[in-house]
Amino acid sequence: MQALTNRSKVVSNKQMTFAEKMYLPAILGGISITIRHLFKKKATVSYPEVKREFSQVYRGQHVLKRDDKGAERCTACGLCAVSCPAEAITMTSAERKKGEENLYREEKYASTYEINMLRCIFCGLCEEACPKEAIFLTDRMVPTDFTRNEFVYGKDKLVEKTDDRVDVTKRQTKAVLDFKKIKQLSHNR
Amino acid sequence: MNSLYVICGLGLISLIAELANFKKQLIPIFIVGILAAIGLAVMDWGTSLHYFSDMAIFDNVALSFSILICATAAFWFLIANDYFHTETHITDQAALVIFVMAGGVIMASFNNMAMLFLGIEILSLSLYALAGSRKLNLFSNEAAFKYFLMGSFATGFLLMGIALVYGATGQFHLDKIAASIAAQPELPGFFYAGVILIIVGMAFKISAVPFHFWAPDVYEGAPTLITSLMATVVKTAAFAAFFRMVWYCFPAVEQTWLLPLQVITVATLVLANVTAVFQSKVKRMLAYSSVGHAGYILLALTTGGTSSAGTIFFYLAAYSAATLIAFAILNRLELATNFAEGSFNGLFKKSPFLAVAMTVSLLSMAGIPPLAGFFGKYLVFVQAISQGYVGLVVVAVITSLIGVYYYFGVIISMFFKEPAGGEIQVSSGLKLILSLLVLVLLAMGILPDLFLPL
Amino acid sequence: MKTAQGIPLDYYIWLSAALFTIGVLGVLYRRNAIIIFMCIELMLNAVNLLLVAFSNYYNDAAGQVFVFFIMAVAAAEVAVGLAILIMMYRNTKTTDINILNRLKW
Amino acid sequence: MLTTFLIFFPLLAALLLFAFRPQSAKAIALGASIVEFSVSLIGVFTFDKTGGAQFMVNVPWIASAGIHFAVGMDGISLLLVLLTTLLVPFIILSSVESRYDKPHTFFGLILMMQMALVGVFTAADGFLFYIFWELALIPIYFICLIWGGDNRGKITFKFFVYTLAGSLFMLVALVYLYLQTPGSHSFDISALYAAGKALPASAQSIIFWGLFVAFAIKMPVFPFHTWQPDTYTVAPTQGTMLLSGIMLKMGIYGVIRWLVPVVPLGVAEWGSTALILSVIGIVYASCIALVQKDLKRLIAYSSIAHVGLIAAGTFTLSKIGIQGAVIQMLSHGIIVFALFFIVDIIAERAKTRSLSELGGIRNVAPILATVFIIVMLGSVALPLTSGFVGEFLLINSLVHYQIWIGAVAGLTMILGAVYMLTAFQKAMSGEVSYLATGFTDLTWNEKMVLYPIVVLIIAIGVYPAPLLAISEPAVNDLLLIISDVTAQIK
Amino acid sequence: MTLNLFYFLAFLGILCALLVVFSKNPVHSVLYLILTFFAIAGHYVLLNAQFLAVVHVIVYAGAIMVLFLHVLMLLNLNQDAEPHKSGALKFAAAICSGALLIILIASLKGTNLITAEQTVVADLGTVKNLGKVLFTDYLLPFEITSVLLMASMIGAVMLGKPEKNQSTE
Amino acid sequence: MIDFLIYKSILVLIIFTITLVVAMYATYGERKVAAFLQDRIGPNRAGPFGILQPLADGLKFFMKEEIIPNVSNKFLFIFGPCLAMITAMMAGVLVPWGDTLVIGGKEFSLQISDLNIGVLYFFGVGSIGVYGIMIGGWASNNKFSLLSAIRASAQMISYELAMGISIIALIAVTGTLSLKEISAMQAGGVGSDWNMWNIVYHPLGFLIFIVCAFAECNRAPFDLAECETELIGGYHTEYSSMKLGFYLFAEYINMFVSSAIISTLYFGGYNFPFMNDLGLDHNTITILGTVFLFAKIFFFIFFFMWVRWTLPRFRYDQLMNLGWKVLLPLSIANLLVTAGIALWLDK
Repeated sequence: MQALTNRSKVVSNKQMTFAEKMYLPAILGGISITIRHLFKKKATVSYPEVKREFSQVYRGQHVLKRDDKGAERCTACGLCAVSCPAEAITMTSAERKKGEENLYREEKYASTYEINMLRCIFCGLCEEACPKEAIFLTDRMVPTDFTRNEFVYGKDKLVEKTDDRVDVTKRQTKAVLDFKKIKQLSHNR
Repeated sequence: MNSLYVICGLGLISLIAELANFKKQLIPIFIVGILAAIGLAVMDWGTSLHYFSDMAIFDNVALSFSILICATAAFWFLIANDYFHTETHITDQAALVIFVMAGGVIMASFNNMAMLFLGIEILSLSLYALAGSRKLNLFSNEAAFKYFLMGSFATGFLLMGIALVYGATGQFHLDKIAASIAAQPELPGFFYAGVILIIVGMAFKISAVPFHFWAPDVYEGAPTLITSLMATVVKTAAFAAFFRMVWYCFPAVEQTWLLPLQVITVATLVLANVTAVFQSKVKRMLAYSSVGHAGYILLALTTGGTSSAGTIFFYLAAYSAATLIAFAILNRLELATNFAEGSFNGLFKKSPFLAVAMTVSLLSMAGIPPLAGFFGKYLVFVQAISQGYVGLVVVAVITSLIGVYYYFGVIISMFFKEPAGGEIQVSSGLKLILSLLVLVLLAMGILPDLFLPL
Repeated sequence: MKTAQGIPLDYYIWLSAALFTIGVLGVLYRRNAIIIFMCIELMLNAVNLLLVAFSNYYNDAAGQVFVFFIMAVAAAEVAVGLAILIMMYRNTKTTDINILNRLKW
Repeated sequence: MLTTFLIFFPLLAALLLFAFRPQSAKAIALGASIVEFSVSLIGVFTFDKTGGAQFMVNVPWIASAGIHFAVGMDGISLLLVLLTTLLVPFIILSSVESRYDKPHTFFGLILMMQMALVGVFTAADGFLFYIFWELALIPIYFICLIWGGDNRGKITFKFFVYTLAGSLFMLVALVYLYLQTPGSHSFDISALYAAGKALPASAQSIIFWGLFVAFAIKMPVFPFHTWQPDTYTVAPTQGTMLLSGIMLKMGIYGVIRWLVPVVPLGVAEWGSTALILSVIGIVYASCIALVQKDLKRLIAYSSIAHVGLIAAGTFTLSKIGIQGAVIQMLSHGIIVFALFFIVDIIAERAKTRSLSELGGIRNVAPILATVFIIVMLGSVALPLTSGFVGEFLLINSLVHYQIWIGAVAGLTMILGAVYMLTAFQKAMSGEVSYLATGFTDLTWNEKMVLYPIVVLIIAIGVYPAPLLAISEPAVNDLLLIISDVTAQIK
Repeated sequence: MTLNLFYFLAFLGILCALLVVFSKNPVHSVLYLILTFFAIAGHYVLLNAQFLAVVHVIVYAGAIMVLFLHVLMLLNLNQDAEPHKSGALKFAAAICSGALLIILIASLKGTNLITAEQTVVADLGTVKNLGKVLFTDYLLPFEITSVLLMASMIGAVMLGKPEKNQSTE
Repeated sequence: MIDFLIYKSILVLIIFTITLVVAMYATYGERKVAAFLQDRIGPNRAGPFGILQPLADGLKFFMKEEIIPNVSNKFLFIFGPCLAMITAMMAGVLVPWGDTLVIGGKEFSLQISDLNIGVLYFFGVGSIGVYGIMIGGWASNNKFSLLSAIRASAQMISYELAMGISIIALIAVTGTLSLKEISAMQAGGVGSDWNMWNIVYHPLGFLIFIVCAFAECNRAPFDLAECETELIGGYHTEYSSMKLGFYLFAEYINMFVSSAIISTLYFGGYNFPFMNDLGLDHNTITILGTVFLFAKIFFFIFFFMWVRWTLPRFRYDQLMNLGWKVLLPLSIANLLVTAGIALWLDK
């Protein structure tokens, strides 16, 4: 059979030699390995005091972005909910009333928008599906809590505060945007 | 002593055989080894050597019983040859049998209670395991278990007796105990209790009534060949030990144990023989008959004093030969008929050779001249009468008549009843061995002088 | 009539007789094979105690040496005995000795 | 040497038969027995009629126990050996080979039996006597067990246990005597005689019973006879012939050789009891014989009666009595053999032995009837038959002993005549029974057996003197040994 | 002091021994037996046989009773599965052993032993002393013990091995 | 007499305390070592470097709810951990923690008791140590606990043999069973007294002994009795609070005592090289010796942990095979060879 990867090793079932059967060299080898680790640099990060850097594409808690004017980008199209493999996202849409133009970018908006963080698997598909660049996964961590209900995040927790914008530029590189463009085009075709 | 070394060596060889894979040659090696042991014992004849600060004394009595044990075992191995080809744990069992022999030889030659104790235990422990060697058979399990419990229980008594005797005399050596007894004007009361306890313990081992109740079950339950081993080698060893114990160690306090022993003798003779009559299974009948024969030997033991060794020897030899034949045939029949009841029915038609051999064996056990068994009984009776125990002899005569009754039950069924199943093939090897044993029985009956070394 | 420590020898004899008897009682009284077996061990121990007491009394090490042999044998016996017991249990699922009456007394 | 040959030749022949299983077993056995007979005849002719025990062989056997292979013959022994060697060929001849499967075993056993019987009659060592005594039991046991009639298992077993029980007590008694012999003990017959005589009367009585029971069972004397009729009935005819013809005599021989001289005081004490038992046996057996329906059984009971008479005669301890016993043993052996043979012939042809079903055989088989009546008359002791000589001497001795015992014993002749003739009448005369149809007369083979017997019966009856002469010195010796005791009694 | 100790140990030993017999639960019996063994070990120490005491503990408490416990647990006999034994039998057992006790005690009356020279050897129970006796006078039994152990080992192994052809029988 | 008692009581008290403290910190050490060997830091929150962690643990054990299963055998359930603890503590009696101290002209031995059968005593106590596990496991009335108890007993018996025989080889050469004397025989090690430590003479014996010691302490890779993957927690599945603490404690005490015995038997005990060449007075040497002994002990405790985090656990059959088919024959061979050489040299 052809090997699927080049990582597979051929296991030999040959009889062990006497020296091998004694296992002593192997044990000594093991012991020396562990003792070497004793002196290795420790991998532990003392968390509250020291924090670890996240990678660029780290997917943490979601954010619902506002546009530059401070209006919510989300139009409650539901694509994120559809794309969510964990079915963590629910929303209800509402029509924009007069005088709310500065609050919502378009005519339709999500009156409620909930993500169940216990269900969410942080796959980022919602982010990818969003045609309006409204939802993003950030490098913030979902804090712990004591009750289950607390983990159903509503708009109060998701929508970015106007005074505390979340920077998602790292996630909006040209490549990403291009990719999304192509997808849109192909979809429209 | 040299023969003991050889025997122990054989045990080791048996274990090596498992490793080095020469199981096929095991039996011939054993036979040669045992013959060598016998030869070594014969070479020591008359020397009465003491070994290891008098732990073991190989005088003529010890040697003759050792030879008997070896010879019986040799025949046993020959008979068991087929058995060893079919069973699974060959080397284990063979080694255990060898150890039984070793224990027997130790019991025949001990001069120290420790040796006796160890000898008995080597013998017994091996037998416990052998009795249970048919592991999936409930009877075998049960036999092993009963034998084990009873054996250990008896050992407890024996040890208590030894401890008490030690307390009274401060010695473990037989001769020194005897000397101490002679030196002390008044022995403490517990000394006598100790003697009685020792007797009780030994009576368990030789399965004398009323300490016999384990014997029939065990004999019946154990694999037939193992039963034959128990009935021959073990009995020989036990009696050799018993003889040494009472006549080398306690002759001076004869009045303590002789009467109880005689009561035991009578009880054994009567109860065993009477109960044997009511047995439907041949194996069980043989078991009771074995107990009964213990009675005759006890009779010789109690009436003969130190000179009874010869009689005991002869009786045991005769009995062993006959028993080996009987059990060998029983074993053959069990194999052929798959443990069916009444396998002896019409044996004369199925296999005349086996029937005749069995008849000779049974006749010998029943004490019909000119076979060995008769002469054995005759010697016992002569000895008892010459010591004035005519009453005991009359009891023995009556019980041996009862014995005739049940032995002839088998003979009648062999010659008279209608057979079930076809002919039984007997291998020429078995035929040869059985013929040899029959010849031994005849020779012992016709020329008993040759077999009376003591 | 006293041991080297000043305890009357009789006391030891009585004690060990009592233990021995309790062992015998146990063997006769109980049905559970393991307990019977343990009672046999108790009997052996009574004997050991007696031997040691006498050995002390006589200033004779042989008594104690004998105890060694008894211990060795007891250990061996236990090994074989328990093996038999387990073998039996595998087949019968019980250690009640009364189940063992297919072979009649 | 002669004795040794007589003992071991049949054994050899028997072993050959066992080992080689020849086709013509009967012929070989017959040949062997004829050789044996001829040799015994040589014995008879070379026998010194005035001397005591002859043809002695005495070699140590089990030296440590003082046991010798000592055999020899005096007059009594010689006559009984002669009887044995004479009857065995006839017995073999009388057998119909086809009736027995494994003929080599059958004839081998008969020859073994002969060996043991000769041994018993010639043994001069107590232990040897016992061995032969027991040895005689085994072949006949197997003959009965293997070839016997219905229910043979139980009956032969009863027979075996009875006789063995007796002989074991005999063994105890012999051993006891043996231990009384001086020095390193000996089983030699004379030593035993001496030892026995030296014992006090009480001990002798015990030994007497030990020995007597064995002999009494063998004979059998009332009340030890219960095994006998059944066994005779169930045994194959040849077995019955052996049993009645020869084995019975073992008991009487035992009394003469091993009881009376060994414990004379015991005999003096209890001999009369034994005698009375014998006489009771005579009457009892005769009475029972009267009502028997089975011909073979009838003869069995008649045999008890006859043996009772012989035993009674022996216990008179008189010369006539013992002489009579010897002669009567011979005669009874021959006659009873012939009777059983005839019964066998009848049973063979009519398929029954029941008297009520038989009848009229005389009409279809006159020769048989003739022979039967001659033999029967011999049995009821008609003068000029062999039976008469013996019975006359015996009853004579009894009358001398005590007149009324003689009278009672004399009844036996009358009763015997009654049941025998009734039987003859029922079987032979009268209407021809349906069973007797197709009944053929004696064959050539049967004639070969019966004619010499008839001749013998008459010959002994007419001229018994040579036989008496042979046994006389032996009887005299015997009486000499016990003379002081008998003198005491008188 | 020593006498009081003796009384205590004797009391403990007998009490526990009785409890071994009369405990309903086999595991309790085992534990009581262990206690009895410790009491006996105490007696050994009292009798100046320290070595023996320790060996006793090792062999009996440490090995034999562990085996018992092992088997009890292996066979899961912690419930008292023991069926009722008829009263008559129990009574008979009690009578028998009572008689034995009485006989033993009675035979102890008038104990008069040969008075050994009472030179107290304090180190009687030392390893050295025992070893000397064991390896000189009792050498043969010692060697024979090896045969015994061998036999028992083979026996136990043979019985313990599972049968290969389970279906044949 | 009174003096003696007071002195002994004080000694007992000290050793008792030390044992407990060492055991306590062994738990800490275990976690620390484990962390380090896995490139972690380990407990570091309670006190500096987490040094108060054992106290916190202890507090937690005491504060936790006592849970005794309803169907368990109450007495034995409580008795089990106690027994484990007691037997663990008992073994410390014999270890010579140091040579004698001379105070006011009086000699005080730093050993509680010098039995002339010391090694055997250790052995005996070790052999009854298993009862704690067995009783606890059985009394829990839990299948896993029971299985664990069975395993523990079988394991203990199997490894005791090899251990005993390996010790006998040692004793055959030293000629004494007293730990004190065995220590004294190794005085110096290297230096003016050219007494080699026993490890030099008995390398194989040491190897066997230490393997068996691992098994007797139920330490990995022989911790089948408590292997969580198969038996949840083994014999202490049902245990909580301080009773569990006792079991854990007993394990660490055992480890401590085993290390002490190993150090004493094979590594010279309280002796250290050049001890008599430094020209120090007796008391100083004694105290230094004790320090050295503890250093050795700590090394072995570390070794225990080291091995635990290196080697995987055995399978049950492997465990038995190792015990019966490897260690036992090896130890017998070792005994024979040692005895043979001893005899040869003696001649």
